[in-house]
Amino acid sequence: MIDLLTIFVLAVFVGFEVVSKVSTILHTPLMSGANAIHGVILVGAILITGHAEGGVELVLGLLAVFLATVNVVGGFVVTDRMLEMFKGHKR
Amino acid sequence: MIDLLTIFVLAVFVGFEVVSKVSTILHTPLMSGANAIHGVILVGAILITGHAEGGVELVLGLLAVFLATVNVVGGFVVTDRMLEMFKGHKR
Amino acid sequence: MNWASLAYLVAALCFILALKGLSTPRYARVGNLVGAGGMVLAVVTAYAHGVVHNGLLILVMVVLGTVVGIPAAKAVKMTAVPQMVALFNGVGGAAAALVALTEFLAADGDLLFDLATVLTVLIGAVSFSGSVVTFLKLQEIMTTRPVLLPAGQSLGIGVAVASVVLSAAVLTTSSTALLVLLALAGLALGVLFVLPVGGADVPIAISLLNAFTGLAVAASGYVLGNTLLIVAGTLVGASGTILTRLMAQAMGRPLTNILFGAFSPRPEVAHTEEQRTVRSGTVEDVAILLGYAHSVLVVPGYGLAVAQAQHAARELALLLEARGIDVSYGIHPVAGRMPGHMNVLLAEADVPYDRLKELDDVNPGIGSVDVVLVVGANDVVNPGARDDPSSPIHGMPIFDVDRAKAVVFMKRSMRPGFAGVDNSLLYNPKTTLLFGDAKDSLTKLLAAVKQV
Amino acid sequence: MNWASLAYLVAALCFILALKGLSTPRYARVGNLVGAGGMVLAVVTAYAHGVVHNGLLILVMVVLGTVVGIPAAKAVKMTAVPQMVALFNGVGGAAAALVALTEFLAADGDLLFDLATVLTVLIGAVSFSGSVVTFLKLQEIMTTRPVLLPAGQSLGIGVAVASVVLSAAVLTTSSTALLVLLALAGLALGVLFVLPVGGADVPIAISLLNAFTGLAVAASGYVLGNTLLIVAGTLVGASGTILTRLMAQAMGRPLTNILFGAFSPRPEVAHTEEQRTVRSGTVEDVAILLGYAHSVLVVPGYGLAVAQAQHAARELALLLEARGIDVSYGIHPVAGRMPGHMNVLLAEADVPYDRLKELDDVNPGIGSVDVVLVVGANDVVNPGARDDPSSPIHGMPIFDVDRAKAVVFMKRSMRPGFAGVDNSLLYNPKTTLLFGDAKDSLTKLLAAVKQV
Amino acid sequence: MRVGIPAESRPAERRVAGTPETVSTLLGAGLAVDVQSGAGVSAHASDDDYRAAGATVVDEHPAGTAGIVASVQPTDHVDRLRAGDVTVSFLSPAFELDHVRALRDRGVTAFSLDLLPRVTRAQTLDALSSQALVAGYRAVLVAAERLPRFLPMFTTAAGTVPPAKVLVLGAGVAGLQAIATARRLGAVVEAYDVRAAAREEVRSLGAKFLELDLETQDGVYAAQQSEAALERQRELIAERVAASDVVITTAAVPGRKAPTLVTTDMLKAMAPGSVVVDLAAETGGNVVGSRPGEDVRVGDVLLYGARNLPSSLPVHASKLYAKNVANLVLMIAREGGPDLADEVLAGCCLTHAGEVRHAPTRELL
Amino acid sequence: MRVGIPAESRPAERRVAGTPETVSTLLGAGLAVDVQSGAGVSAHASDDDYRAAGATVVDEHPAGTAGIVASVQPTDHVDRLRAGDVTVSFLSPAFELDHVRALRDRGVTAFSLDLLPRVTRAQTLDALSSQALVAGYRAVLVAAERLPRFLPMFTTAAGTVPPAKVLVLGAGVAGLQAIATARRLGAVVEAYDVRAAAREEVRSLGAKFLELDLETQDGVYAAQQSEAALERQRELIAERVAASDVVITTAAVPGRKAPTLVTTDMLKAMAPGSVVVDLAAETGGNVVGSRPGEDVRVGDVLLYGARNLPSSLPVHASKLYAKNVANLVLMIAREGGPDLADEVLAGCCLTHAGEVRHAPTRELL
Ligand SMILES: NC(=O)c1ccc[n+]([C@@H]2O[C@H](COP(=O)([O-])OP(=O)(O)OC[C@H]3O[C@@H](n4cnc5c(N)ncnc54)[C@H](OP(=O)(O)O)[C@@H]3O)[C@@H](O)[C@H]2O)c1
Ligand SMILES: NC(=O)c1ccc[n+]([C@@H]2O[C@H](COP(=O)([O-])OP(=O)(O)OC[C@H]3O[C@@H](n4cnc5c(N)ncnc54)[C@H](OP(=O)(O)O)[C@@H]3O)[C@@H](O)[C@H]2O)c1
Ligand SMILES: NC(=O)c1ccc[n+]([C@@H]2O[C@H](COP(=O)([O-])OP(=O)(O)OC[C@H]3O[C@@H](n4cnc5c(N)ncnc54)[C@H](O)[C@@H]3O)[C@@H](O)[C@H]2O)c1
Ligand SMILES: NC(=O)c1ccc[n+]([C@@H]2O[C@H](COP(=O)([O-])OP(=O)(O)OC[C@H]3O[C@@H](n4cnc5c(N)ncnc54)[C@H](O)[C@@H]3O)[C@@H](O)[C@H]2O)c1
Repeated sequence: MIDLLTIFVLAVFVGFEVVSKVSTILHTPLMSGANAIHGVILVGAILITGHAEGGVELVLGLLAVFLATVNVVGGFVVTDRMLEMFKGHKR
Repeated sequence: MIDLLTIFVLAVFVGFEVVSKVSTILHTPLMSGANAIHGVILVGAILITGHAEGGVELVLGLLAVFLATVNVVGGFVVTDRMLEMFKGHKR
Repeated sequence: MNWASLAYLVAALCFILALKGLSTPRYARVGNLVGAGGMVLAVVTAYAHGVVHNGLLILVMVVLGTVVGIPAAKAVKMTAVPQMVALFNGVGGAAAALVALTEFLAADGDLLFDLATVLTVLIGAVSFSGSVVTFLKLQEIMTTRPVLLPAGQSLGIGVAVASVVLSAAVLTTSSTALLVLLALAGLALGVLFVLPVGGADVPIAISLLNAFTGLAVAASGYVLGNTLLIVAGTLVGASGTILTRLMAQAMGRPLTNILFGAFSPRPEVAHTEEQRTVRSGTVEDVAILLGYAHSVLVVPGYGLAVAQAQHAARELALLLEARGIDVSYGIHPVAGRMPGHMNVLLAEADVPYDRLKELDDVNPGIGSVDVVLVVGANDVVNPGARDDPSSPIHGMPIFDVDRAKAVVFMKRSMRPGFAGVDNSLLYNPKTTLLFGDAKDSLTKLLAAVKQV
Repeated sequence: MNWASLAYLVAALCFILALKGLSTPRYARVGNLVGAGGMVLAVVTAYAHGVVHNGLLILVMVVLGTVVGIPAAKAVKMTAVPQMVALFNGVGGAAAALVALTEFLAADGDLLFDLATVLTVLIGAVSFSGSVVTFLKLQEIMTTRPVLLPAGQSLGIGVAVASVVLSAAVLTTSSTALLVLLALAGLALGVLFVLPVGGADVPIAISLLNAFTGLAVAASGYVLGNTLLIVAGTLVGASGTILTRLMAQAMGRPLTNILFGAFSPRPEVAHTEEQRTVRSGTVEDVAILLGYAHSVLVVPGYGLAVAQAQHAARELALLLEARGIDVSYGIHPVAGRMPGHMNVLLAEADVPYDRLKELDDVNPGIGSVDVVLVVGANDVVNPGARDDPSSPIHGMPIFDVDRAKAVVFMKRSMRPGFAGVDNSLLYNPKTTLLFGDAKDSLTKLLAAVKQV
Repeated sequence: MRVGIPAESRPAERRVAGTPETVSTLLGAGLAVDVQSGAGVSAHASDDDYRAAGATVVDEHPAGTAGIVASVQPTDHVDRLRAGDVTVSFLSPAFELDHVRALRDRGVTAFSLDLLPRVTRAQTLDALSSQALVAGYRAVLVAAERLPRFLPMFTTAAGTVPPAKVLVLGAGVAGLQAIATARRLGAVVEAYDVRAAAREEVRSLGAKFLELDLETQDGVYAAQQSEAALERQRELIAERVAASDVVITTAAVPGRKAPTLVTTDMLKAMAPGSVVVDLAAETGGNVVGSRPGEDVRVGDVLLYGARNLPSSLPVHASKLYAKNVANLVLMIAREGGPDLADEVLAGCCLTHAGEVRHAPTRELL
Repeated sequence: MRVGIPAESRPAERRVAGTPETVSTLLGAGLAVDVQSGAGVSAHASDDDYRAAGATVVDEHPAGTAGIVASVQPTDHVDRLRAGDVTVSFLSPAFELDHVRALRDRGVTAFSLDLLPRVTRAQTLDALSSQALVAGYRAVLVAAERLPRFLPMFTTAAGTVPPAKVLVLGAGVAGLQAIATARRLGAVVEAYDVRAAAREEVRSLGAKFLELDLETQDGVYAAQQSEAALERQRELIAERVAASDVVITTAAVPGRKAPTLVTTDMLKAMAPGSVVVDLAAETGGNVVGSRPGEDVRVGDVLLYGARNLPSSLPVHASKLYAKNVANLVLMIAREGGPDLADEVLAGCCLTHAGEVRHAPTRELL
């Protein structure tokens, strides 16, 4: 338990530090990218559905898998589109 | 085990990020401060000595406690001295 | 320790690197790809290692989700991206709530497990409904103005209290029905939270809801005992929080107003500004605009002289030139307050004469100029002089900067120039206003461009 | 989960904050204090929660360590701080090795435990002996020049191979004797590692050894199963590594040379520079020097003109003035290559006349000037003109900048000025050299001062 | 329609109202241009240059042959002008009443560039501004030439020379340009003007605005001040005049005698060798005792009364003036003849169809 | 010892070798100072000012009464000087051989400031530099005054005036100052000099160095060039001269006639109204046909031959010169009399004890 808490605390720090100097123009892409990352709930959805024994759990799980997939896939694609402006221009 | 590894990885990131923009003038104080922090081995030294049942272990443990204490105390004090130049001057 | 845990750890690493990349223009795109790579790794691992039943069904849902997600993301117009992000965020929150709910049905756990479940369900629900409302607002399916329900404040406080009570009840009883009720309360809370948020603040609300979803995912990680979910969720929660604060700062909005709109007794009256809206940017926005431009035209005016900003303008131009950007100066015949006013100043700052361009040099090719930097000029770039026969300055030749790709307007206020006539360029969607003394702004810009 | 783990977590947090604080001038001091606070918390927790036997003895050792450590840290001269840090680092490494050794004696563990032990002992030993040698070097008890043993390369490789073999042996046999042997090999390795490192590189070596100790502590955390040690050790290891790289960069030294001095076939020949040493700084050093000054005197010379750096100098002065720093310009009667050369340039950059000071205005009070910025001047600040009757420029009045508190000398090389005579000011310990084109340097300085 | 450019005949007038460049412009608009032989000689434009541009070079003054006569100074040979003929020039009507009467009596449509309303649309015709620009620049050169000191500061092995202190009174177009030029040469400049807007304008050139405890005026032009107010102003600036090495005065109130700002006593209090340039010398003078075109010694101080300074830079003064004139001529000729309903043309039309249309001049007659 | 400062008698010499300021300095060093009445009048220093500083104002030229006579031009009344008397002035020995003979014959110890070795220690005595500073500055003012165009660029509603193009030939002290002053006034400046070091020095003032395919010289002073080399230089610069509105020439080789750099044909190729200032006019001229102190028209180009330009800025030229002189006098008087073992004094001592010590001059005699 304390290990998970430690992980949590460290991850908070990493999250803070890593984005603390982002420039304004990247606010929206960064938000969108982070949004795609929390789509990792897909992993959770797959795990519970993979263990579901049918019934409500299965239905809910599958719904979760669907929704999470939309989150992941849409998130990364839309972020990439937004970032096209930074594509390979000089320097 | 995987948790400890995760902790390790996250701590590496925190360590990198936190000091990555330090200015040259702070190199030496930062080194000295970090040096004091690894004196936390004192905690380890106290723990093993606190469980030592005498003999070699006790002697080695006590030596470790002594050395680690020197590291901790000297480290923080010397860092503080170095940093006196940044003392409360304007802004 | 098994290979799956290791794979999850690698995925977590990818996510960290993704966020890091996304914070700098140069690596933003790569960062996003690294994140996607990490995600693929994580999902494949989960599927290969964690799936006992329903493998095919899961695959079908994943394919379905992909089939829905990709076209949606590809079709959306760039201007509609924020609402798309809101929607994706909402479904993520819903997924997290569902996962926790399902696990709650399937497994029994200790108090901490229940606490994590409660948090996941509540926050996920808030995030889902809140995101849906922001989507409706931005898509203009409902009004973009703050919606102030009668008794909105009491309602908000009421639902919040109900949620707390329900949470406590779930923790003590472990009742699924109560958990479902809590989810409903969360949905209501999300709606109430976002309704009073008006136009410009909505993106900030989305960012906050994004951070919420991250926290919900992290909590679900505790529920499932999955370190990857904890790390990734926490990362998003933390970075999302910081980002929300940065966004609010950049827009000059106090975060508390947005956060507690639903609970504040007398919500801020909607700003009754003029109908025409202006877009004011930050120094960083302009810096990136400049940093990625190929050609920049500086149009100095009387304000440059008043601010004595000639040296600062020159320094900025030098910096841009050093990056291979083509910089020239458009000198209008009547810029300033005496003939040759700009010449005197720019000569003082040692601007080479061959950089000085006149109306006839500039206007024909102005369409291909990436950014026009209007530094304390006003009348000399007023399209009214060209287009509006009733304007007192009609007939004066101007720099047609409204035909360039983007305009940055540096002045201190919305006040007009010498001729006292309003300037429609200020309200042009191409225009970014940078308010403040020209020298100040240029000096800050100089520092900001160096960071780009 | 118990209160001790929580306390350790808080301590870990303190260490993170300490490092963060130590990276910015403004919070460096507070950072150090926070770190010390975390340490007290950790130690008290360990004592209260983890000590079963020997409580008094431990206390005695802690008091003893304090009694030795504090006076040593207080007495040391500021110039001798690096060797002091080296010493403290060494004892820390030794402590880590001892802890692992002791635990190895006391407990049995799996392969991972053994691996961690081996790492701790080896790295701790390297760190200890390496630090002691650097101490001896810096204290000039032994020569500061690189020591190149005959057959040093083969010796280094030999000991390294022996260490690896011994490590493998310990892992397979779990033999204490072999572990002690490994410790001895580590000691030898540390000595061999540091011996070939010469003068200016020694601080970099210390930083690296510091990172090593961090890693040893982290490894000992695995040995003891203590999360705090893992986190704190890793933090130091990671930040120490980055710091080492930054330091090497700042000094323009390739890190590999230092790292592999002991193993490289033909060690770099010791630079046979002139006896007199110069100190060249980075833009950041100078920026902090300036940022914390009260009064700055700019002495421009011909180099300012060559670099056409007048505008940049003016911008820097304005920035400093905006921070309440008193900036004036010392205009020497023969600076440049024509009478009034500096006047022309500074007027172009719009430097107010009342900031221009002559010899007689400046020299009487120069002792209280915090920083003199010599921008492309040389002869006009050459103390030889005042002190050395044999100098061809003897008798020319100069700015006595060697009497100011600190001097920053901007030029491109060590070449002399117009008169072709060497300038002892370059070798003055007060002087920091900033090599490069004056305009370049000033522009970078401008950016750097903004960061301070 | 035919435009005539005469050679200027008044003494020391070296400008010309048309250049080869503007001749091309006018021809391009379908007008014909006669240029009197030798018209451009002082401005370094030869008859051949004009011919190359397409003008007809004529020996006689074009009055009576051209429909529009454009000159710098009031046209000679008014007696040859026909009713309906148009003249364009600086007329300074207040000082040329006889000339105005003659124009009126002959039914000439006379435009005077010094009456041009200063609206945005008229900026390209604004010859007062373009010539004031020249005058302001020259005023500083004239002063620098006469000053036995440096304007800029020099720190040298033979001692330090302090920068000269220049005071500019009146910060209209000429004053501002004088400020800019003196600053370029390294002088320390301060300036004063009664108009409130001048404060910021002076500062926008990096000079110091002299803050006097006096009422300021709004508006684009200064209004006539009471003698008491002027007296108070003189008192307040006396000390600054004494502290200056160079004083340049440009104060004017349109249509009136220039205000007297500097007295002989004030001059005498200046350091020996100081120089004063009075740009208003021709319209009454800002400095007591200034005589147009002459250097007057007042004690150890040199007082120069400016006389037609723009003429001393004939090439560029003509270039700018001719451009203004061409723009005005194009406006006049646009519909075959002047549209006096147009605010700009109406504003600068002095006489038309036997009438004096400019009210202040009509009153003077 | 007594120092005498005469009033200068040569025509158009307005400087003076001592100012009230330097009088104080000399008195402070224990010397006495006689100033001839009216000596400072052109430099705006009155007899009263000198008296206030502590000098004795005398009616007669101080030759024969003062032990050291310090003047700008070679001293008058050599016949009154006594053996062992010291004179300090610009002697231009190559042009004043009779005067040198007289000094030698009377056993006078004569120091000439134009022979001063340019070592670091002598910088405070370096009157060549201080007066070249004045000349360079004035040269630009003189040119600007005569130019019928603006030097700076102006973008105005009446069209754009391009900046004037100024070419400076010879980038010694005067040339560099001319470059700086012209740049201040907004001109586009390019310059050429035979010395290699000049390239960087010219650029250090923000001007363009004219790269010619010619050999460059090292050293502080230019050496005499062959006529072939000069011919080649003229060929190469012809095109740049034609493209310039103003040319300022300052080329000199110490002790020699100035090199001829600009021919009449080159002048004729310039745009009408262009101005050329020849700072070397008094030492043979860099421009063919230049006459010291006169404006010569060559076609439509104005050629001004400079004559004693420093005198046209008498206050500051005197201030700097007097300071140089005072420093030299102090050095001479330090041990009661000149120490001719000192490298600096030896270098600028022309005659002493009946001998001409300056070799090149001795050869000319
Ligand atoms: N050139 C001439 O000969 C002449 C002579 C007389 C009149 N004019 C007239 O002057 C006008 C010139 O046009 P223009 O575009 O140069 O000037 P403008 O139209 O007067 O506009 C100047 C702008 O600069 C801004 N400003 C003032 N101080 C500033 C500061 N410190 N920092 C940043 N911005 C500042 C003002 O806005 P904020 O107040 O919001 O900052 C203002 O909108 C024309 O209308 C022209 O007809 C020209
Ligand atoms: N003022 C006069 O009238 C006059 C006339 C003739 C001679 N002098 C003589 O000139 C000297 C003037 O003294 P000073 O101190 O001004 O100049 P200086 O002694 O000549 O030194 C100039 C320094 O600037 C450096 N430098 C050159 N270009 C640079 C660039 N682009 N960026 C940075 N640094 C640059 C050079 O070092 P690096 O090459 O290492 O960069 C050099 O050491 C005196 O000896 C004086 O006697 C003066
Ligand atoms: N609209 C335009 O495009 C345009 C173009 C050029 C000039 N202008 C404006 O025209 C105005 C006048 O310019 P001008 O050069 O023709 O002016 P001017 O020649 O009529 O007068 C010169 C200056 O003298 C000042 N003055 C009068 N009495 C004074 C006194 N007692 N003390 C001190 N100063 C005194 C005036 O205020 C004026 O600034 C200015 O405001 C200028 O900005 C406008
Ligand atoms: N040591 C000192 O302190 C000190 C002080 C002042 C000047 N100086 C040096 O003295 C030198 C001469 O200065 P000066 O002003 O007395 O020189 P000067 O008057 O003797 O000559 C003027 C310039 O003309 C140049 N010149 C000669 N022939 C030329 C040709 N054919 N074409 C083009 N240019 C030609 C010379 O190179 C010189 O630069 C300079 O190098 C200067 O730096 C040194």
